[in-house]
Amino acid sequence: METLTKRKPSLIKQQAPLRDSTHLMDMCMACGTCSAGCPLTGVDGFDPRKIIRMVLMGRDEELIESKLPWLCTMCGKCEHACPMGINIISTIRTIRGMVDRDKVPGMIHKGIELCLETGNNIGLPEEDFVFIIEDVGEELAAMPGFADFKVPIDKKGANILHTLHNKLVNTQNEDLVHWWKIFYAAKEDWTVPKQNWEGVNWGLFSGDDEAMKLSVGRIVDNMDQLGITNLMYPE
Amino acid sequence: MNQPANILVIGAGISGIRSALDLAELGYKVCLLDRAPAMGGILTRLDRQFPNNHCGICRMLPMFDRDNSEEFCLRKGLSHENIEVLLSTEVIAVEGNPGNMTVTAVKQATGVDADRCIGCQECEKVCPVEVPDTFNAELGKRKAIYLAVPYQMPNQRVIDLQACTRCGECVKVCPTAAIDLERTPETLTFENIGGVVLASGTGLFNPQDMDIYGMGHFPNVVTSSAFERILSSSGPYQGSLIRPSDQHPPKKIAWIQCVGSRNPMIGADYCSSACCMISIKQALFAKERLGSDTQTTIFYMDMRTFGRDYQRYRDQAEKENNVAFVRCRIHSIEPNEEEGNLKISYVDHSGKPVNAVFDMAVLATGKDPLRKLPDFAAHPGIIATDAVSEWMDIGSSVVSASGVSERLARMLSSAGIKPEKQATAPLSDKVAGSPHLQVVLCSCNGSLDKVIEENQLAAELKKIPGRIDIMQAKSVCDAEGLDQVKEILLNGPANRVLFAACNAQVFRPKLKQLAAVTGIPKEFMDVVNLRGLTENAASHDLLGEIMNQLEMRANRLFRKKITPADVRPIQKTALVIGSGPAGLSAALALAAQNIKVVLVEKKETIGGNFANIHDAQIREMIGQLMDEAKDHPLITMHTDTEVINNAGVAGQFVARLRHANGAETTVLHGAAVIATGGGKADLPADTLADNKIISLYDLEAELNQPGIDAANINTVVFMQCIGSREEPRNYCSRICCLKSLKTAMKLKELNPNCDIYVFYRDMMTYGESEKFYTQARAKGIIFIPFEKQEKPAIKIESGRVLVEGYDPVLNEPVCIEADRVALASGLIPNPVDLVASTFHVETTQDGFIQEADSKWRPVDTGREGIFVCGLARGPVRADEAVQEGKAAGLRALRILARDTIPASQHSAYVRHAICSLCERCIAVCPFDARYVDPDLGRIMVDPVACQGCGVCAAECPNGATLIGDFEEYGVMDEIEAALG
Amino acid sequence: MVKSMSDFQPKIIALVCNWCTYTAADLAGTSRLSYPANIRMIRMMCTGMIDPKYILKAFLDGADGVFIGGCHPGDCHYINGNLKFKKRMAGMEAIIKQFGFDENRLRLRWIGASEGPEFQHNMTDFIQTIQDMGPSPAQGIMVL
Amino acid sequence: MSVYAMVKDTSVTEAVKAALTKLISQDLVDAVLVAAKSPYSALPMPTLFANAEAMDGIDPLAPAAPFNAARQAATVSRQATGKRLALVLRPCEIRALIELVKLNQCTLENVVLIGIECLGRMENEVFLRHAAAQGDVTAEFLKNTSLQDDITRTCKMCEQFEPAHADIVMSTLGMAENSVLFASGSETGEALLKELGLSPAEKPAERETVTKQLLEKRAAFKKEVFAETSEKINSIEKFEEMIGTCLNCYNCRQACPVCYCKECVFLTDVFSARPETLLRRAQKRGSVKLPTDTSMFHLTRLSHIAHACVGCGQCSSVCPSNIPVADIFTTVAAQVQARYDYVPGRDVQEPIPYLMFEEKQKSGEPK
Repeated sequence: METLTKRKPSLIKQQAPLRDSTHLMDMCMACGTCSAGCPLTGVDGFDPRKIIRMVLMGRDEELIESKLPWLCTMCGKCEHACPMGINIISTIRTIRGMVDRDKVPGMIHKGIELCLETGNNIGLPEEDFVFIIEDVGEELAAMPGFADFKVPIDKKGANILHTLHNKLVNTQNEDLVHWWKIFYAAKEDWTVPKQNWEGVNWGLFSGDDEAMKLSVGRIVDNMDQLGITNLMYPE
Repeated sequence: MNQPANILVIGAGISGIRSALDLAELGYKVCLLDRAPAMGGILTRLDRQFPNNHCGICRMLPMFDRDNSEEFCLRKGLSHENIEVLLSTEVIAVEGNPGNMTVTAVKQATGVDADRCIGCQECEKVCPVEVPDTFNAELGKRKAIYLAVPYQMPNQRVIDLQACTRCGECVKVCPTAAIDLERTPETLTFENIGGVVLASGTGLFNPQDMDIYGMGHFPNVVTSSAFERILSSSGPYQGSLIRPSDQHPPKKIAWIQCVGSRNPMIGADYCSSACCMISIKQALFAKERLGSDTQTTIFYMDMRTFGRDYQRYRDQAEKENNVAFVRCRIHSIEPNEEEGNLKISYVDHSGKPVNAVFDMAVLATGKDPLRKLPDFAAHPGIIATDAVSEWMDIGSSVVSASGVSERLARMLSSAGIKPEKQATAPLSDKVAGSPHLQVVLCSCNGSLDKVIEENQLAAELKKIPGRIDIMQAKSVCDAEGLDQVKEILLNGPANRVLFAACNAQVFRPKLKQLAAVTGIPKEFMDVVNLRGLTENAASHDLLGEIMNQLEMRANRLFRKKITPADVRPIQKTALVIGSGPAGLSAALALAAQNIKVVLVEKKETIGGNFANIHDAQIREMIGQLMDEAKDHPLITMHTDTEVINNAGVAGQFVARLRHANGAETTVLHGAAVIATGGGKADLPADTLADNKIISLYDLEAELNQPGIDAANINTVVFMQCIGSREEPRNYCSRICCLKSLKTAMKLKELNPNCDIYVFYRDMMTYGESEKFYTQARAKGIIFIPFEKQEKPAIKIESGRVLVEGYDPVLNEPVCIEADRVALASGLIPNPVDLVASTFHVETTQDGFIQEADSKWRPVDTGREGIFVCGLARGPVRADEAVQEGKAAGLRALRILARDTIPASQHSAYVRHAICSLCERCIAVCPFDARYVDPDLGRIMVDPVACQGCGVCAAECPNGATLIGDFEEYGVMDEIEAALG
Repeated sequence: MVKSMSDFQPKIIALVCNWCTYTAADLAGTSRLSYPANIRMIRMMCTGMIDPKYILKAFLDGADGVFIGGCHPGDCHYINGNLKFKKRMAGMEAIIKQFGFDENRLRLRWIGASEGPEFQHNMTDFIQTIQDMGPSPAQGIMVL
Repeated sequence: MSVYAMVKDTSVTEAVKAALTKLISQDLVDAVLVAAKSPYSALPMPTLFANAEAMDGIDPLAPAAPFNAARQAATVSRQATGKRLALVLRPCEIRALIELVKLNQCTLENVVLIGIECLGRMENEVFLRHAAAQGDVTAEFLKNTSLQDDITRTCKMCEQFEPAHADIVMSTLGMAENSVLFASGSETGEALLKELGLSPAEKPAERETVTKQLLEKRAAFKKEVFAETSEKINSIEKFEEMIGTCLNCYNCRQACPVCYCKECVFLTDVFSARPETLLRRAQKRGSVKLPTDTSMFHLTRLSHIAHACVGCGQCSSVCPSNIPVADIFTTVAAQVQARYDYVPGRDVQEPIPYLMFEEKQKSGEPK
């Protein structure tokens, strides 16, 4: 055998948050509960138990460089049943956060940067956004039973602040109306902000705590300014 | 019971029954309470047990002085002169000090007066309320008035007052006016209680508390206790193994281990110890019932087969019966498209995900983490069994319960409370006279009048030859009716009684009472179930049936005699062989009860493996035992000594001791405890090719040296099961896993930077010791499982010691350069050939002493008067050895605490005048109870050992040996009468 | 004295072990599992206690069948009394067979304490077997 | 390997006598139990000799045996006495003795078993008739095959005429006139033959042929008897008919070598019919034939000894009612012994079947 097994101190372990102080990540007994429950086990070598084991063995670099941490959908099924109460998802997020930003797969990190700059992950200018949603709103109003429908934008004192998934605004605007139909039928008092309407927090996905916090902060600011107490955050 | 109780036992399950019997057999008066309306606890719901798939519950009953108890299957209930059973009763408060406690309890109203209920079931027939059958895990229905346990005798009903609608239908039909729906709970106060045994069990985890198993949503997900009911003939499906949803036999069954155990997230950082074996057993039964092609899969993390014979049981299940074992804790159970089927996903040995579909899933549940001890549990004078805090198998519960009995007996004797000498009621002079039968026809409050009169039973009875008097009573359930019978028996000529009434079992307590008052032994009384016969409409010749039955019993009664009873005086000295923790505990248990103890130790010093023990707590425990024993005036030590001969029978043995210098001594004793112990197994020489490779014991010793510097010990590998759990030593040594964990943690304490790897097959941290496993992982110790056929290899390369193994979690090889490799070599018994042949006891294939029954009589041997405990019997931890020692001491005390032991009425006896001395009876006796007295030239029966099974009498061609109460002439006459 | 088959009520002696089969019989009783009444049950402490004489006596006294119920192997309160009886049984079968009693008139079954339904089933089945065979050849003959 | 020796004398009996007297005179044994004529009867009776001079009347090969001598042999070997005994017995007697050893009724310690090849025995009166007519019946019997047809019915079906388990066997089949073949059956026997100084010999070739012929004849007859008897007792009615004249005299059990009880169970309280029982029986059935329990007696005795029956036929010989008891017993015994794969007298180490049972067995139905 060529390589000796050697345990190294793991930065991931130190940084990954605990569910509570009595449930350490070390307590993992490799029982397989997480692996058995994870919908992705076996896909491209993914296995949550294996990731935890690698963390415990101090194989940080390997993990950070691999694409394993990026396969997780963060559904949380693993953690739900973990008898040892290990924070598997937070651990995986911690690993993602330790990846160099230029190595973050796909357009995620680029999206974060755009979002920080423009308030949404696709860098859509405000007037384009307003045009799109008003246009879709008018289309809805033309449908039978939705007379007088109008998209409320930045409406002060509304009951619900509604954020949007950039995909709906960008390419699949016909799907926007599903929510609106419900609001209309329920006579709900709601509104969409024209700034910082992004409903997908890629900072959360990529382990970028700063970006995540900032995105969340912007939504909170919107709510403060419009005097709204309820948030609807459909991803 | 004629005197008030001086001991309370709370909980009438295995532990409670064992403890109550222990103390009752010592002569104490015991009150056995249970809050359930039936006794037996979970026992009543289990038919067969691992590791032999047999029952054997009756083997818990007293084996001598058997006349004090009823000899019936324990499922029917427990009946002993010194035990009063109180059901539906819960203790609420305890006051006072040991020796003089006051206990308050509440007896719930059951709606039925147990003194009047004759178990006729009329009420059940008319009850309109149906509720889920709790006895059968709610898989069937029962009425609101019901029999709590179907075998229970007397079969008196209770009312589920929560379900009862008070419609009163039952009240109307009850022939004995036993039902009163308006009854309220009753507060009972017990005074002058010497001590209390708390044996209330741990309760069972309810998987409905967890959302992942679908229990309660998917009908084919059942708990293991429900599965026991499904297997049982007395269960919801009459013993057909079918699944609840569609009543079809399942073809694929999954067992899910650790449901509610080994899960700190729900407060269950413990192992429930017995579930692994239970699942194997259930899988084997499933195969037996449904055919070997039934797929049975056990999902587990560690198969905890830590009992002496358990590993072979598992191996057999796996290899011969094809039970599949999958090492994966499953995530959840989901419904499958097909109706009732269940989808279970898991990862296989190589980490590959598998989606499997099962017809049925069994959740192996254990201890209930939510169960709390009652507030009074810590009150002085209350001693709790281990089974209150840990879930354990029957054998361990029995040992623990007897250990508790010993502590309680010790507490009582130090408080000066001694069992009352029981005055046996003198036999009436009439009994010796020629047979004269009193027949009592009970009309059951008039309901049997018609049968009695129409058939002119009195006239018919007169035809039976022999002296017969006949009386008719309105109801012998009433005090008035019974008094009438007493009167006639006391003043009339009759010396035998035959009741024509209802269920004999209901009647038995009354017979006992009658016997006590009249001096006519209960063996001279019998009952014919007139009611039962009458109700059986299938009969076309009712009179014939009734007369047959009456004449059968009459004939038996006519020919009964008082068995000539041998009384054996008891030599009140105990011989204890071995002075480790087990032997010392046994010796001290006996000495505490004023029994002289001769303690024989082969070695120069006492204490067994004391010199090799490093655990501070255990050292202190054994050290204390050694000091106590050395100072005890009743204990005589013989070190450097062996027992070379032992002869005699229980109560009267003669042993010969030989000192190393050749000097011999004779010891007269009444019972012997074998505690010859064992020790570490040696490692094969070729495993120790480098001085970095050492035994676990040596590493432990090294780390416990004063001033040890562990700074240079940076990487350590522990390897478990070296030589254990595979042939020829195919048993778990039970101590190694815990020892490795403790040693590893000690190392972490000395050198926190030390990397520690433990290669293991199954971590055997059963019970509360699971916490050590959890702690060890929390300290960063890495555990790598391996299978027997894929052992890690140790290589030495230019002075480096490398351990090459495979990590199935990472699915890749591991290679560790170690500063120390600690090999867990396990335990072996000390050689027992001499002791086994000296005491005529059997040994196991691994050289342990074979106990009489691993579940029900774990510290008895096959020979009465010879007991075994500790490592001589099987691998144990030191604390377990102490428990076993106490239990063995207590078992010996049953004999030694008496001055004499009379033969039971129901024992074998020999008619020497016609005995041909062929000794066939000796050959067939299962209890070694018969022997030839060489001086008298006669076959003798040891009344202590004889159980009255009658095999000797059947083997004897000419009736030279007979069984008291079952004499051949009586049986022959009964047969003749039966055939009319 | 030959009776017609329809009103043939077999006389059956059941020698049952006190521990298991007797418990099962009681259980059958309390569970209302009825079986024909023409069974005369005699409680033995153990099947190992059953002397060959009992079986012969029963047959010669006119029993149409003799049923013996004991604990399952391994469950015997007396360790192996049931197996000891089983050994004796083989010789008894040969003897009764030679004298014209169908071997099936003597039946040994293991019935555990919780097996009330098995008890019922065994009784019903045995009675059926005996009914099918008809009365014992010893019926009505003065054999003793 | 057996060692053979041949002795020729004036008669077979003389040849045997010469060897047996030497056993005592050379101090090879302390006493010999052997059948001998007394001055009062021509019927040879088992006699214990401690003095060689007294052995003049011995006649072990006589075709007569008023009883199976296993019981007498067991009496003298009840316990080891420290003295060495030679027991001269017929094959059926040896087999019965081995059963009695298993039943702890005697011991083979310090016992030399000398077996006689047995061509059968006659009923007592037949033997006495021949004796009255011609004196030395033994010599005549061994020569004259027509005389050999006068042996008992049971002997005619006996296939075990060659003794097994003896230390020394004395045979005459296929031998020259007045010659006896001595064969050793054990080391003890071999040593004794040497001590006796008998001249070594080969086994005559024709012996085998003669033996085989006899065996075939016996086997055929046995088959015939079994078939016939089995048919005669295949219903309890027929059996009743057969034993209808049984007097309950218990002669059969008295004569039976393996019926070893000190007192028969039928004489104990288990069976002694009480008047009330008899009256009740009469009441229920209308009548009771007396003596009672006759069929019960025979069936019970079968249940006790069928496994051990050696087929000596004494039970038939002693029956005052001429019931063919031995036919019944041998027929049933063969079936019982087959079920147990047990042959009485086969091996002293082989325990009786009732003491051998499966210790462990998986659950399931008994059959």
